[in-house]
Amino acid sequence: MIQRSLTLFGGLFVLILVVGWVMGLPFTSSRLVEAAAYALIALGLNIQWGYGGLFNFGIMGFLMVGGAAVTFISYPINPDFWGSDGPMMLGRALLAFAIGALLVLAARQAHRVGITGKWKGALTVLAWFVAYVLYRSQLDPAAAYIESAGGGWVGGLGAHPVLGWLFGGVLAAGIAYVIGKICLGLRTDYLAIATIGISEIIRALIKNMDWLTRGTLTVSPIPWPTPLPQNYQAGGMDIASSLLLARAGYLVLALVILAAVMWLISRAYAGPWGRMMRAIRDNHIAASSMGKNVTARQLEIFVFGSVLMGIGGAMLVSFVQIFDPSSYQPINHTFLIWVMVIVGGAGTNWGALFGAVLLWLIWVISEPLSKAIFDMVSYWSTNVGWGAIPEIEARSAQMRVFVLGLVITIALRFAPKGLIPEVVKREG
Amino acid sequence: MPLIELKHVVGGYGGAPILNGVNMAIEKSDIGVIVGPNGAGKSTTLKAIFGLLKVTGGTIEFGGENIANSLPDKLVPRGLSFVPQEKNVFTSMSVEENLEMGAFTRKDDFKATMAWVYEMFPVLGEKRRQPAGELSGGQRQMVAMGRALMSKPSLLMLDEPSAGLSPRYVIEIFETIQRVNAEGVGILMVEQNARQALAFATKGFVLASGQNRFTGTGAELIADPEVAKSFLGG
Amino acid sequence: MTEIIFFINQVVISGLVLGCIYALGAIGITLIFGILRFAHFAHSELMTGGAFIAFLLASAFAAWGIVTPIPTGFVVLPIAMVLAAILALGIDKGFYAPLRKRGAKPVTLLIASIGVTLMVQGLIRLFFGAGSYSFFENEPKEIFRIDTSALGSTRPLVITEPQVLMILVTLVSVIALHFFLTRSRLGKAMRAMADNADLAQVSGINTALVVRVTWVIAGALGCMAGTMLALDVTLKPDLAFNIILPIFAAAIVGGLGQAYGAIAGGLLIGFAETLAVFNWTMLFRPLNAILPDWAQLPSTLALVPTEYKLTVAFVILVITLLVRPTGIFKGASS
Amino acid sequence: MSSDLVIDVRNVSKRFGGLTAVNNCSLSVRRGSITGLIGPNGAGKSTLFNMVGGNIVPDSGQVIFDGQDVTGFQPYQLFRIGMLRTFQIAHEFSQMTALENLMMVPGDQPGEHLLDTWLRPRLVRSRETDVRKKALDVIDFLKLGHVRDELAGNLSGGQKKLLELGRTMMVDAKIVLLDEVAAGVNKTLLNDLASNIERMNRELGYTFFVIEHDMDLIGRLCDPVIVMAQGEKIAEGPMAEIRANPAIVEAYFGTPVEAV
Amino acid sequence: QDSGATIGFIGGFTGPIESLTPPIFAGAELVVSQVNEQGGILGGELSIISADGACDATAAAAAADKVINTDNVTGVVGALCTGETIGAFNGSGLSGGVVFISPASSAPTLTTLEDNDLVYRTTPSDALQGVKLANLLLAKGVNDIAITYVNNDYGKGFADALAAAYEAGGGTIAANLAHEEGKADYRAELGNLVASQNLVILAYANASGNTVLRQAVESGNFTTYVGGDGMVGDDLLNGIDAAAVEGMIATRAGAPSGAAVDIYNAFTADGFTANATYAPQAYDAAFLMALAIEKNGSSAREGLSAALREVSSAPGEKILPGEWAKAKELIAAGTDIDYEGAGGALDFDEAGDVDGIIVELAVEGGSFVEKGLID
Ligand SMILES: Nc1ncnc2c1ncn2[C@@H]1O[C@H](COP(=O)(O)OP(=O)(O)OP(=O)(O)O)[C@@H](O)[C@H]1O
Ligand SMILES: Nc1ncnc2c1ncn2[C@@H]1O[C@H](COP(=O)(O)OP(=O)(O)OP(=O)(O)O)[C@@H](O)[C@H]1O
Ligand SMILES: [Mg+2]
Ligand SMILES: [Mg+2]
Repeated sequence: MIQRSLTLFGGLFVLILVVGWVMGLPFTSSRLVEAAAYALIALGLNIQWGYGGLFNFGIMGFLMVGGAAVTFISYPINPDFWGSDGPMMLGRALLAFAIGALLVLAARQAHRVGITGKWKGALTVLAWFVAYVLYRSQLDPAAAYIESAGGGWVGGLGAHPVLGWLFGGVLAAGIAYVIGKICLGLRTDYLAIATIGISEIIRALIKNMDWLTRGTLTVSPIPWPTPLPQNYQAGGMDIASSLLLARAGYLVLALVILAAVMWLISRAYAGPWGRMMRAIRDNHIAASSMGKNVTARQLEIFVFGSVLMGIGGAMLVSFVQIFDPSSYQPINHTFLIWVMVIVGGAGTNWGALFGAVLLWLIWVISEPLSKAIFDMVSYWSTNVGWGAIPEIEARSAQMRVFVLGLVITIALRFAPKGLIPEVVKREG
Repeated sequence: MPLIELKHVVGGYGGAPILNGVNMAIEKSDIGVIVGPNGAGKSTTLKAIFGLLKVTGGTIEFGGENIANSLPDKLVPRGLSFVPQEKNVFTSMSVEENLEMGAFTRKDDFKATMAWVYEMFPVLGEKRRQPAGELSGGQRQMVAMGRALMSKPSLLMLDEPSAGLSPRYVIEIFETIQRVNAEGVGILMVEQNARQALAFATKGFVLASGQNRFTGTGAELIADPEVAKSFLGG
Repeated sequence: MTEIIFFINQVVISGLVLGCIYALGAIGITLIFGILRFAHFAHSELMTGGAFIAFLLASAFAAWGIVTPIPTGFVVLPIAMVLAAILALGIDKGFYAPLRKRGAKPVTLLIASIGVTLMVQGLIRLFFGAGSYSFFENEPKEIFRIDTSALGSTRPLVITEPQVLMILVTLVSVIALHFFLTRSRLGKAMRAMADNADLAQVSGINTALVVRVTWVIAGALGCMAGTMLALDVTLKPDLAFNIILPIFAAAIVGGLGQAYGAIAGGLLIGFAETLAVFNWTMLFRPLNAILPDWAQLPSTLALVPTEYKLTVAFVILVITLLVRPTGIFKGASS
Repeated sequence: MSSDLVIDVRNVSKRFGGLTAVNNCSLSVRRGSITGLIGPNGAGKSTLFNMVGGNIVPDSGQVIFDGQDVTGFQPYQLFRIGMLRTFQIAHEFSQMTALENLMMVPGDQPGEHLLDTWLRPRLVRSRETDVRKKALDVIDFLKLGHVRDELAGNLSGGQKKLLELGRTMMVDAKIVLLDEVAAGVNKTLLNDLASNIERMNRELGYTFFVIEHDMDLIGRLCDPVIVMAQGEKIAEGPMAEIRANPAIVEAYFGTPVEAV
Repeated sequence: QDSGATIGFIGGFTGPIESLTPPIFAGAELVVSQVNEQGGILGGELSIISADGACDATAAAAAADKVINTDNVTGVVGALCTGETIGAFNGSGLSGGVVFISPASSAPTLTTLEDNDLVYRTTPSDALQGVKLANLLLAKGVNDIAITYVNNDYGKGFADALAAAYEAGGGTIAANLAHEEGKADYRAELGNLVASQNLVILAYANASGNTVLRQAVESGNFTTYVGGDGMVGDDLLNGIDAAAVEGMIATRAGAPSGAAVDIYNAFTADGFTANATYAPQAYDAAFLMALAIEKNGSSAREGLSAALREVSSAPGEKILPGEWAKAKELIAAGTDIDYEGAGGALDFDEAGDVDGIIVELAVEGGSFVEKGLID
């Protein structure tokens, strides 16, 4: 098994070299940065699914949250907003939110003053309603004001992007905690669709809260944690080296984070924590009877995985320097990650890592690859006398999904448990 | 010619073989009982006959033909029937549907057989509309037996039919088995209620580590002090 | 009265049609899930592919000059369904059967089906391009505008011919499927296999046959759903892919493996989406006459703004699952 | 409240749809006893166990454990206050080895907490060594040594039952609920197990609450024996007394059973 | 070095505008073939390399990285969607000093993008199209409208501009609502728009726009249909009740009547639809790019932006579409030139925007017909 993994990683390394050779180093280095971010996200999913058996299909939501977080923290301050009445109005909305939350909490404690049963239920619903109206009554005008006169949107805080990544993780954790509290009781496929639903809700919110996220108008350019190529160029460096240097800097940062995360989770999974998680995944009824607090542990693992997703999502956004809510689609932000983990091998960190890098590279080269194939076919058919393929660019671009699909199905066919499958841990 | 005859059967689940040369022969009139320690390969023997795992050596002759490695959907119509040890009912289907599934390969009318099964296990008749998954452990065992009998087999293989049954039903099941046998169905079963089962068995096999350790009539095995001590709990 | 007719047009008919589309798609998904225990993501491509098959046939009919009383799309549907069933069998044989044989987990099959989705999408675009087509290029789409002035309404009741047919077809196919599953031998064998494949095998059920039947039904139903959808709007390469998530939501809310559940789930999601953004002022406008000035209804009184439409459907989904964790009709789980 | 009762079930009922599986049933288990629970199939024994063990919540009534009302407690909470159970249909962790199945049982292992794993590796390691040693002892005792690295899902039916029983030996519990552990276990091995149960009871003070259809085993181990039928307790007493009751013999044993 | 030049093209070959993209790309490709027929560029051939930006900022960043850093193109024609253009430019364009000429990114935000004077567009901002559409509707006596727009930067920018101008001109906006792409049903949304009989749909013909229009027609609640440039496409009218949409009004960026346009329209041939949406703009963008490269005298990126401004604006000898050989000669001779394209005069302002021309279209007999420009 070790041998097989080594071979596969060797192969992957060769693939990277080939891509580097054909596509050039600057291009390859930025794809590797993205691959590292995806690897982090895939590790997050691997924790949730591979370790915990939690069917999280709401990855897109966590990526978006991470991305939005990085804009809050690292985008430059928007003086127009801070100079307007916006902060005051938002403060009032926050206050209204707090009051609403208190109301709801109070209603839920109503049994202490003797209100129970249906009455308590009614009171709680009423409290929710009042809280909602109260909050909206403050927020809506604030939002409208900010969007029109208050600087357009709140802007960022101008802090270091790495803080933004951390905030992305924290925010994702908070949301995961709430989602987990609500949904983790659901069984596999039901949990999957519930999480899809929640991620769609998150997307709708982020996409439409223009005052907070600029919505479809997009936020850019988002600063890098490491020097940009332009910074090097300002120092007189030529374009090619500045690109390489800048991207290498980002890559190193991403790899350091990835390595640290790998080390932490591998260590935990190899020990009793991992054993407990596998037991819960395997048979939660028995695990519960053996004293494991299944609900709390699943929540723990869900939050833990989501943190990585949030950080990974933030890293991606920082890297491309633009946060565009419209570009988040379940197919390439949720399902692609699943493909990475399953093709790589659920339950093994090296598998998830391998799957992430491999799939990302394949996704990237699928376009030139399918173009090359089409060119060949077209050349051949021209020679045979059938004429060239019309609209070859469009068709080959559209066929890249075919290439990806083909790789997925072939990989699974020959390695249904993933290319680097989880091995049974033999203790003896 | 015996109804079924295993000659030096070797087989397993892919790794090291579990069965290392099992021999047994059952006549139409026989009740064969396999006993032995846990993990001896008793269930594996039955599965091997039923084509559920790969037989790599030896022959299994049924009605004079080698049936090693043929699949259940061929074996059931030929008169073999099997009750596995675990997961032997369709939990989401009603009791009656479970029985119908037992008769799946039959083309004729099976109403009479079903009535006979209900007669044998009245409690199933009461619960015929209830999903089998909601039955108690013993009730499930009855459903499983009933399902197997629905195909009117000539050889009925049972993996621990009495496990989990209350004493009263153990007696009844064993009586039923003898009755079924009296109607011309050969029986091959695995039992841990060994003494009770061997008491009426015409053939007994003691299996250990995938090999025959002792073979004889039921009475002979019970009488053998060595067998009694090592395998029947003294 | 005008308001009520408006409500019927905007909510009742529209929710029903949308619900039927979701339901038709969800039936296939629920069935595959019931038997093979995996979420068949590529069902959307069976739908789209089936619709394209029907479209080709309909075009051929038109080219041969065959004129039919109901839309040609419906007339060719049986043939298209057969072809789609064959397509489904082929997909299973090529992609899922090898995985099943090697004991792959449901999630692996799910991911493989994502692979299939991508491949089929690529192929459809390769052959048909990215544009859209209409079943009604050669014949008009019949729109019934039922005059309701007798009831005192100034608006007609509007429903199109494909919509009427769609509602009928959905009903019939669900009932047929239900009877098939609960009454016929093969149907019961399918359920038995869904329940416990090993025991089904031990009972002598030809499991390979059951799997084939499942794909035949799924392919045929997918083709039907896709064609209906294309008849109602237009035919394009991402026809069903765009709505696969609500379809899954419908199957799951209804309870996986439950044919009736698919209907219930489809209608629930359909109506939720419709009602979420419905402007209640339109219905209660007559009240303005009796309400005092300060309490006049605002010009829009909707649950959420239109851009949050999907949100409401999913909120309902989540709430339903919290109340009934395996769906309205107690579904299965892998 | 009599503190010599470990378990005191008071008027619990459980309905499944139209069927009342357990009907207003009250019974108790004395500390230090090996209490047997017998009754025809479907009498509601396992359902009662499930309610005591927290796997299902009773529709009405209370479960008192060691003087504390534990109705509605989660299984893991009950485990932590000293209640351990086995399942009639083995609930093994099928994708884990037999040994791991046992090693995961002990509670509060420091290695099960992320921070400890990361920050206190030495502590984790030493505890892990103890746990492994204990698990190896148990597995050898159960004669499963040769399959300890086999996936539990691949074990034979009886071996799974043994594993189920083995879990109860991994920790010190105040009470162990055994749901038909003997079914499918070879009689010779069962004799050893019975001896062990007796020893644990005598020497370590474990209390056992045992559902069993094997009358030999019940007769050998249990005093008192409680008889359930149709969701209700119909008798309680020493085995000899139960066997002398013609109604029970008729309903449960089918034919008079000669004394062993 | 005298060995020709390579330009890049980034567009949404997949994603929401996948059916609009191929004809746009064809416009750019036409330039390439004309250039090569008429003597080539920089003593060699002009070639074009396309990449899929998927109408998505993130995908576009990778696509731009490829064409800029791997294929080492001199300049980029593209991208199409505005977010796509920004994403593509931010990542590699800015650091590589690459000139972008977008033929279709019409959202107003591009005007204020900090771009080192590298990003241009040959299509007017939607701020303009919105104003023109408002004027057109008011001039036609349409005094109230209901707007539904696709919820992205294009739809929102357009709708905002239209609404502002329309209200300023005295019209009434009965409703102005976003809708999400890719749904099977918009009847509920349409139910919120019935306050006016005149429905303005600002979406893409091959995506939600198609469905919205059909369902609007079926509902029978509207009498007049109006669309923006995204709606212009013959797919839109396939199999729809022709009588209902007869006279549907649309606008898009276009060209004044005149020699330039006539020449350009004559290019229509097998496989090339000259008047496809944004095809003229793509032609102009590619032509300008080629001119600028020739003017700049090398395939290097430095100086390209300045060269672009020179070849595009007066003073100078007029160059019309297709007149590559002539332009080449004049450049060689050192004469200043001024390209006048299929889409107008194309004089870039400070921000790289053009003062575009918006034309009116109407559906007549089942297809869109140009009705001349709107003033
Ligand atoms: N989840 C359930 N849903 C519906 N009915 C159930 C469920 N579990 C058990 N029952 C029913 O409750 C009754 C009691 O079942 P229980 O398992 O407690 O019996 P038992 O005494 O343990 O029997 P056995 O000795 O056969 O194991 C049975 O009739 C059974 O059908
Ligand atoms: N699916 C499987 N894969 C691998 N090994 C298996 C599998 N099933 C059983 N075994 C192994 O084969 C051996 C024999 O198992 P078998 O089930 O035949 O035992 P048995 O004699 O029926 O025991 P019991 O009385 O406990 O049911 C055991 O050691 C078991 O671990
Ligand atoms: Mg066995
Ligand atoms: Mg029981």
